[in-house]
Amino acid sequence: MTEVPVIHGMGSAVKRKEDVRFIQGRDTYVDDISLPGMVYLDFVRSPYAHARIRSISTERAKGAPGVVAVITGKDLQPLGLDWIPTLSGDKMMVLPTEKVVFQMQEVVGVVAESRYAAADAVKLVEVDYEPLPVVTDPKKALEEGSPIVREDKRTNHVFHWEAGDREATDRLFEQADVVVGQDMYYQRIHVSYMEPCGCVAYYDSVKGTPTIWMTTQAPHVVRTVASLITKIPENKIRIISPDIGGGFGGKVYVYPGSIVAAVASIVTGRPVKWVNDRSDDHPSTAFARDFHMRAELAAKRDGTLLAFRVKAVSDHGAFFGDANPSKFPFGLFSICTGSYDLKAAFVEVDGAYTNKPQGGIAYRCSFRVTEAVYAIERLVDIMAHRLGIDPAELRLKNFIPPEKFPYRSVMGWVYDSGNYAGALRKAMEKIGYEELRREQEEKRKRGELMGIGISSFTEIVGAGPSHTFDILGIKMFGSAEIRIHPTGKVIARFGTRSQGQGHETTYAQIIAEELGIPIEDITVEEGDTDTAPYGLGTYASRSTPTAGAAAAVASRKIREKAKKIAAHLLEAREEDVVWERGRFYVKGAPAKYKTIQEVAFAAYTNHPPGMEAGLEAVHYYDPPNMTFPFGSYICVVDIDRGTGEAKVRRFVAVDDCGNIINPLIVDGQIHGGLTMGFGTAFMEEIGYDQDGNIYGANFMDYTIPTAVETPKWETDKTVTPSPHHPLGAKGVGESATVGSPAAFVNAVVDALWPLGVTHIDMPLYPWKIRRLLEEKGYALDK
Amino acid sequence: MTALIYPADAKVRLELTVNGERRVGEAEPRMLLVHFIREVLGLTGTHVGCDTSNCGACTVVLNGRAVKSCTVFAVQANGGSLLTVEGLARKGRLHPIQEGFWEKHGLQCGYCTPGMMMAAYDLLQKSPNPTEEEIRRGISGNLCRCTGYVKIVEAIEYAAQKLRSDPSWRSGGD
Amino acid sequence: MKFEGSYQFPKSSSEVYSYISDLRRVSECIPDLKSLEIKSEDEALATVRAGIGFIRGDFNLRFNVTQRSPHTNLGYAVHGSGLGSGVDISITVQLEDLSTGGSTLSWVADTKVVGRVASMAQGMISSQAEKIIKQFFECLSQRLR
Amino acid sequence: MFVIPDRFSYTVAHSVEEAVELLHTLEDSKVLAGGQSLIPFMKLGYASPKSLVDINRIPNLDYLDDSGESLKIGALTRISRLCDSELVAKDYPLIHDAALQIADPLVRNLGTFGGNVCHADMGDDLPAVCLAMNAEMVASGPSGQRVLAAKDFFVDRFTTLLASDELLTEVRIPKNRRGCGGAYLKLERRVGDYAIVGVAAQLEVDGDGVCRSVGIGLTSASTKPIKASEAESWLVGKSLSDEVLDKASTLAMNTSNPLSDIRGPAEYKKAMVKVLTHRALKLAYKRARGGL
Repeated sequence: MTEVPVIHGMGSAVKRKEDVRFIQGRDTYVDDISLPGMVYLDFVRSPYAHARIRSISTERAKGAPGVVAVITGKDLQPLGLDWIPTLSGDKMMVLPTEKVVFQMQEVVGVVAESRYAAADAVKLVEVDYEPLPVVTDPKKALEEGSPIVREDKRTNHVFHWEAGDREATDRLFEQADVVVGQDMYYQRIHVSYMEPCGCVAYYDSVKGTPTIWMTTQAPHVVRTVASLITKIPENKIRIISPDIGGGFGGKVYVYPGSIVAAVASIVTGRPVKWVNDRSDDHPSTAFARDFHMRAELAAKRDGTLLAFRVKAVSDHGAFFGDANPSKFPFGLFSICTGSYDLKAAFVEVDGAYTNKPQGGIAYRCSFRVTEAVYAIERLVDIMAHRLGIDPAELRLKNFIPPEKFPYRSVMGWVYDSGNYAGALRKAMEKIGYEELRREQEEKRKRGELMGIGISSFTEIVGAGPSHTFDILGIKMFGSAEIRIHPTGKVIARFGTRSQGQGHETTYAQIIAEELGIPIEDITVEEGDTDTAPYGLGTYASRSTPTAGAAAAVASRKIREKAKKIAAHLLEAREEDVVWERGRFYVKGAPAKYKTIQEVAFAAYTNHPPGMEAGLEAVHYYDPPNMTFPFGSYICVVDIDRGTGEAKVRRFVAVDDCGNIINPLIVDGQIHGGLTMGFGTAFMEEIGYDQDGNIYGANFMDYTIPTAVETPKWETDKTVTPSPHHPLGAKGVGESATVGSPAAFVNAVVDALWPLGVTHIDMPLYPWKIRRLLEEKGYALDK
Repeated sequence: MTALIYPADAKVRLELTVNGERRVGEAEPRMLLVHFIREVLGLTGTHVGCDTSNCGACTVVLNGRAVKSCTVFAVQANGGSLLTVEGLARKGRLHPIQEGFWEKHGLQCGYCTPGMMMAAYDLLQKSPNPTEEEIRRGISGNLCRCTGYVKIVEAIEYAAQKLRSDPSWRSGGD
Repeated sequence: MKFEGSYQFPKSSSEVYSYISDLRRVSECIPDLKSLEIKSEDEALATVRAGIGFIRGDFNLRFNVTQRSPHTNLGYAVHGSGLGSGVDISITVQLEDLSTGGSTLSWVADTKVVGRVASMAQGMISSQAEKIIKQFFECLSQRLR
Repeated sequence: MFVIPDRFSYTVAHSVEEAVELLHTLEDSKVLAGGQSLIPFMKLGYASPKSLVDINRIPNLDYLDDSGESLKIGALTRISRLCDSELVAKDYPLIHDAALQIADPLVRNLGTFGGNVCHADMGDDLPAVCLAMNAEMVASGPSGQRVLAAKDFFVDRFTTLLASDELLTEVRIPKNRRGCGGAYLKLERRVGDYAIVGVAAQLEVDGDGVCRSVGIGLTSASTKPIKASEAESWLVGKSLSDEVLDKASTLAMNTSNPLSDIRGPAEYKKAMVKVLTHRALKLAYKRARGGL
């Protein structure tokens, strides 16, 4: 018998295949692409958040050295490209013809031989603005008499959305012994991928084919929408998403830069590169959160939680562009009953237009789950403190018990599997919860402020089942196409697009697991619409639940055919052939076998008569349900009574994402997500003043954590497989961003609760904490 | 010596050693070193992530010290020696820092990685046996949005250990 | 940002009014003025090189007299751009005769600076705008003494 | 809007005299030292000098020399050198503290002592250090050399006493003696950011712990780097009890006049001047008493 090769299947912590190019600088991001004759596109941007355009004078710019084209909204109008549809059925301006609606909006495109020449010429375009009254607060935007952002809509009201049972919920609130409520603002933040958005567009006028290399998480959707808008046949449009330097949801969108670059390429006949600078990217690309909510929780005196309700206003900026499934104008916020067995819940959300860029991206968050988890986890903590019950104990008392799965929530979601108490108990044990509470008691006596915060979240990912989920009508399946070459080597292509998640490795591991072929022999490709099977892309932690499942099912299809070929080769009946990872053997005679590689060779050289040659399969996977990863996080903070700084001393994260494909990658995803949650909780915020000036327009003003502030994460796991996913996996990309902010805030509030503090809005700036300490007479001047 | 004044639109001829090789190129005085490296020298492993000297994606080693190449004019590097990510490996052998990042899952999207490795290179030259705190401070000029840094720190610890046990890497790094 | 101030003069309000309603004379008090073009009695175009230290840029500004109520009120509007930013200042001036002779000039300036500079250096802009506007009125008051 | 500097002419100066000559002759010129503040400002369009005089190739401007009456720091001394210097770490803890908190290691590799001081931003750290240490600034101009006191040097934000054709060549720090100690404390949103508030404190105490002399410099506490003079004069001749430190910190706070911005509201910054002054004095005292 030959040695079974090490294949690095499911569960192997193998190092990533794609890293070979990244660590040697041989990667290809959009800005690395250079084509012969390429020119550069740069934009004149509006200093005003809201202003009528009186006139635009481009003459001086056109005459500047190196300038090859200047493009305004008026040039796009005849092409029907001055406005384009958004992913939520609204439309957005590409370049304005009448007025600008947010600061740093693209106004005029300038194309020149070099980026330096383009930058120079941008300064020569003269735009005369007439300032208009500005509205940046969504609540004010919904008031009578507020400035109207979108004249085509004649109102700033985008939508009203409700979920749950209002009456049943209100009834329970009336009957409840204890009701707690809290106004909370989940601030506007930017995803801050390290690679700013950009594209290289080239229109081949002879072939009539536009090709666009683009920082996109969903190239196929871009192609379809582009074809529908421009009437260019879809087979002629090619969207290539090369290496992507982080996306986190922000690169699902199509921004004006790509449209103008494509038009500029048609106009000039040359390849056009557009790449945002950071100071352009933060103020003009889509944002996340910006959500004002009033949340209330009702309970019995004994701590039994009864009902939850939320009334909220969400800010969508000037265009409603959320990348939400069409049935969910406010995403999956209705997962807000979280990990708790509640009797009723009700949420209502009003969306508002404001003078900001479009918001509402699912920033490392499966469509508004982050806001939902924050709401419930904050309120459960407030309830625990109000009742004088330990927050861990209150959670344990109210968790959905393991035996209730699959569990239908009052919001109608069917949770696939879970063991919430298991995860929380593990986290408590790991961090030494009891001991920490004792320490806290001691410290309080000495006047020291220490807090412990818990968040026990339930996620909902893997969008999604075709009966419920679509984006612009396109169903949200996952796709995989696997071809085995005669020598047993594999090319596998997917409709998703990794932005750092490690698909080239994890998909290879899934195929390795299913087909017994070592991962080195499997090439994974994504992102090129000419070659990859149609797919909805990567966001909302959907790759493993959908495309990962598709890889497993497609592999199994291949195995079916391979088995027939193996039977032929082994001269056995098909039902007597047994599969063992990597080979087929005859039942009862394991020495008589054919490896998958031998079978692959035979598929092209010696396949059974009447059978089609080749060994390949395509699968479009329609998930029967969402998956519901979960976890419990515990955070310990110490607060400096002088400066108001809260320092995270420890953070334990116990995650459960079902069966794990690559523990190294899962760990990395959790670390990254926790760090984003940490940034959100303590330092990240995009603010606007009343004139619409943005604060946080680049990395100097908008602070994301460095290695120095970032806590040393302690991670652990429990494993509760998904019963319906072919691999029992659930997806993990976003759990930590979704779950962690509440843990940080809960910890800080826990420290300050004895002073009478019930809530602090993020970011937990030291000055906010210090102000509270002063109000409560607890601040120190040294 | 009388100073030579290069007019604003001059094409200045630059000669420098890049990853051990003599390279020549032209740049107007205002051209940033990062654009010279990427667009004139064609070495695209060095990335641009911001425009305010915060992210460190453009970090290279100039005359033995790690610097942000977006905050240096190319003309300033004239006659100097430059090491970029493309020059880290030697004779097909990965540098221990590259090895560390690969082994310890020190990267995800890869965009910050070259800059992060060049900062680590500088750190480990100065401080061959750094504590965790020193490593964290050593890469505090480099932002990563994917990894949460824990594994980057482990990658650099791995590289430090490896470099200490294999002195052949310690001489003539650039 | 709103700034305000007031001055007392030995001159009567009508004397003060006739001075400060003349764009040409008022323009002489614009700080860091590089060039000036009087388009009409109600409009002037000015280029100003403003900033702090070496942080400096040219601003192209349009001055308009927006309100004239002889002896009592005057309104100016300034609109323009520079350093990638937009500037809009509306100034209202109120004059009042004093019983003791002479008059009082009270001014309120509502300043909006928008754009990249305003976003990145909030404190710097507001303190500088205040400085420039105060300089302007200080200069006027010197001339009216 | 690509963040790219406007065009400028470029010259390399090979001596101080040549640099001064160039600054004098060239129109709208600016010194290029480490460039770590200037280049970002040029990219963002805040500054557009017509010509740059690169002084990086002037020999012998990068030094730390404590052989004479004072510690002489060459204007081109990189911040990273201050971080790595044993002399600085041992004898000038205030400078060492501050150097380690300026931006990040990569910026410190190029950023210079002279550049940080001449940029004179309210948020730069070394101006406060110079104020606390009563440093002397040595400048060369067309009419020769002059020595300026730090307390006069910082005129306004981004504005020093230097003429446009003057070059700062050296900073002189009073030599450390027994009983001296200093500390720099900086509150930041995150490491490497401009200070929310920073306090530089330098003390000299006698054997009984009585304050002989003291310097306190404040970062981001006004529109320019400032010295907490009232607190300083109040401290001299006193034993540094907690009450005395409290009073001094209050005086320092009263001197401050910070701006509200994304780094925090003015009232918070004022309160932090007090907290940090107290802590910096305490640490400086501990170091002064602990011998050198």
